[in-house]
Amino acid sequence: MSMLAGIVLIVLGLLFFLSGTVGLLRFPDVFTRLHALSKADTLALGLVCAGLALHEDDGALQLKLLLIWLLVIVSGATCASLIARAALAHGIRPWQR
Amino acid sequence: MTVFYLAGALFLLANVVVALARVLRGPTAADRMLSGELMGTTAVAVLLLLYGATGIEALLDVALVFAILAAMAVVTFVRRTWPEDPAADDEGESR
Amino acid sequence: MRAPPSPTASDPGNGDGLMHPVEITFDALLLFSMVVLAWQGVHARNMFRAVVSFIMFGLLTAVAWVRLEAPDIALAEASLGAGLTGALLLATLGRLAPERRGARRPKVVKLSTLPWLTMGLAGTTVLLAVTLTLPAPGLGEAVLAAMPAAGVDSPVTAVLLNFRAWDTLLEIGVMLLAVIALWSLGQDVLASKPRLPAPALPALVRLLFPLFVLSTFYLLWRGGHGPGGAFPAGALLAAGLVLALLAGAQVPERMRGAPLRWALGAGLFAFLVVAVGLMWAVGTFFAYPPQHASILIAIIEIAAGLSIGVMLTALFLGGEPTDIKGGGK
Amino acid sequence: MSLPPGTLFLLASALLFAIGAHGLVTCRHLLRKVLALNVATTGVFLLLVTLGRSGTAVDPVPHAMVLTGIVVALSTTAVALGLIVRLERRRP
Repeated sequence: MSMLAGIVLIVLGLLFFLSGTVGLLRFPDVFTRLHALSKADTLALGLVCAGLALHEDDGALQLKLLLIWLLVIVSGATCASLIARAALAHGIRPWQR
Repeated sequence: MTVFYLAGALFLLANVVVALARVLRGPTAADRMLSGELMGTTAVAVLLLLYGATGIEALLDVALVFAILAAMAVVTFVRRTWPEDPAADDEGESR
Repeated sequence: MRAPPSPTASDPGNGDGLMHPVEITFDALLLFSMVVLAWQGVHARNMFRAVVSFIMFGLLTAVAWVRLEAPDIALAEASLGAGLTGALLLATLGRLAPERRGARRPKVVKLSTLPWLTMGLAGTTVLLAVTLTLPAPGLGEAVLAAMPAAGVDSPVTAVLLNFRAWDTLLEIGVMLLAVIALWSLGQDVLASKPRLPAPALPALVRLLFPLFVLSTFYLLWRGGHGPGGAFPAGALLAAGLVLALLAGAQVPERMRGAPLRWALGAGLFAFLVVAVGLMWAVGTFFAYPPQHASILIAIIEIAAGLSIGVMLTALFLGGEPTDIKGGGK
Repeated sequence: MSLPPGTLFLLASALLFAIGAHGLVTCRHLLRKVLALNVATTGVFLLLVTLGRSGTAVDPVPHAMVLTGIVVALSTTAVALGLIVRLERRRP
């Protein structure tokens, strides 16, 4: 049962990675791309981590997977803020329709 | 099961190769850095899936190091490279 | 719960067993994108694009090491190759004059194709011939036979710190020489006051720095029985210190002189003390008595790991640390 | 498919070394030369480890050599970059 659930989670994660890439390629400016990428990728990695943790028996390894995800959340969020701020300071105007 | 993990890793790799187009197209340095970040996150996921395929526990350590160091490049970029670097962007293209 | 790894899949192309087509496709795509990124890294039109391509190349190289069943090299590549080298290149790019960074067309030396192509092919052929005559088993069995007396469980750590400890000693010497060379060029050019306010950064560093220290010691501890050891550990420590410096921290005043120099030299010093002490006690340079090998290696590894961290930070700074307000800029 | 083991990696390492060596000779920008040198180094490392896998037991000696090599490459890169920064500042 948890085997199947893990597979479903991992596949969902892969789809979110795909959507992040689509956003990176198709969105019109830095800020929208940043928006697409940082959220989709963080969630996708979380799903992959959760799926792998379901396939795992060892508690220490599950903890390590959780730690990896937390690290990516923290650094991803900070990096998104840093890049957006730098882009604004650099004089890039947000895209408007 | 192993094949499932490997296929997932292959999918992610193909995904990131497609995203490389953003490095080529730019136009600003921030866009290029963004694809670098995507590559970092994807590499973590690929390592995790390869761990699932092979069961080598050391791969989790490698993924952990990747996750910790993910911030390094972006922070250096924002603090050192970009604030004073007009040349990192392609001039003459739309932003 | 986990299916035991089947030999065909966990064993990519290692003589016996066929590779699964998915694996072959994965390797082919991985290596293809590595080659493309390497070409971009050398010849991209825009210098920044070249550096970003090179950083991505480093990330993929780490995955390639994993495919080659070398997780210890993957660790070192992830921390040293991709992490610190990338940061170093980006920081350098920020210090170059703008007109030297964004040349629209990289200037190249024109080579006449024919003689170079012939020479390249000839060289490759000679190398191939030499490669094919190498003894096939290598030293794998010899190392395995000597493992019981090594004092550690990981073969790679045993080679680095016991069988070929002499090489590692000189390697740390090379790093120290690099630091000395950079310091002799003057004060730290890479340090400058960033103009951009970044409120999230100090918070990130406060959160991450304990984790950096923790994982440094985790990798040092892992080094005894698995991939890990002094070099990735030192690289992580250096990454933490560099991140703190980027967030606006400065080298404390009282650390600048002698303490910093001692920290830089500690690894080499510990190595030399153990080596010379063993020469005095046993009679041979760097011959551990098997019953003490474990503890001696642990001492060397901790000292080396910490001082590698400090040395890598010094390499990143590119000069003797100075007060930024005074004359760093 | 019946490729001999490691063929792809050997091919890639040769290509990487070629790209690096070619770039080292042809590029005029010093930073590009440093990048090219690093690419060539990676090619050599890949070759070493791939060859070390041909025996029955995994040979740890090439692994240790490559670890040493990565550290030395980083040290030389750092010194080269420091020199480049100084050189550029002297140049009018």
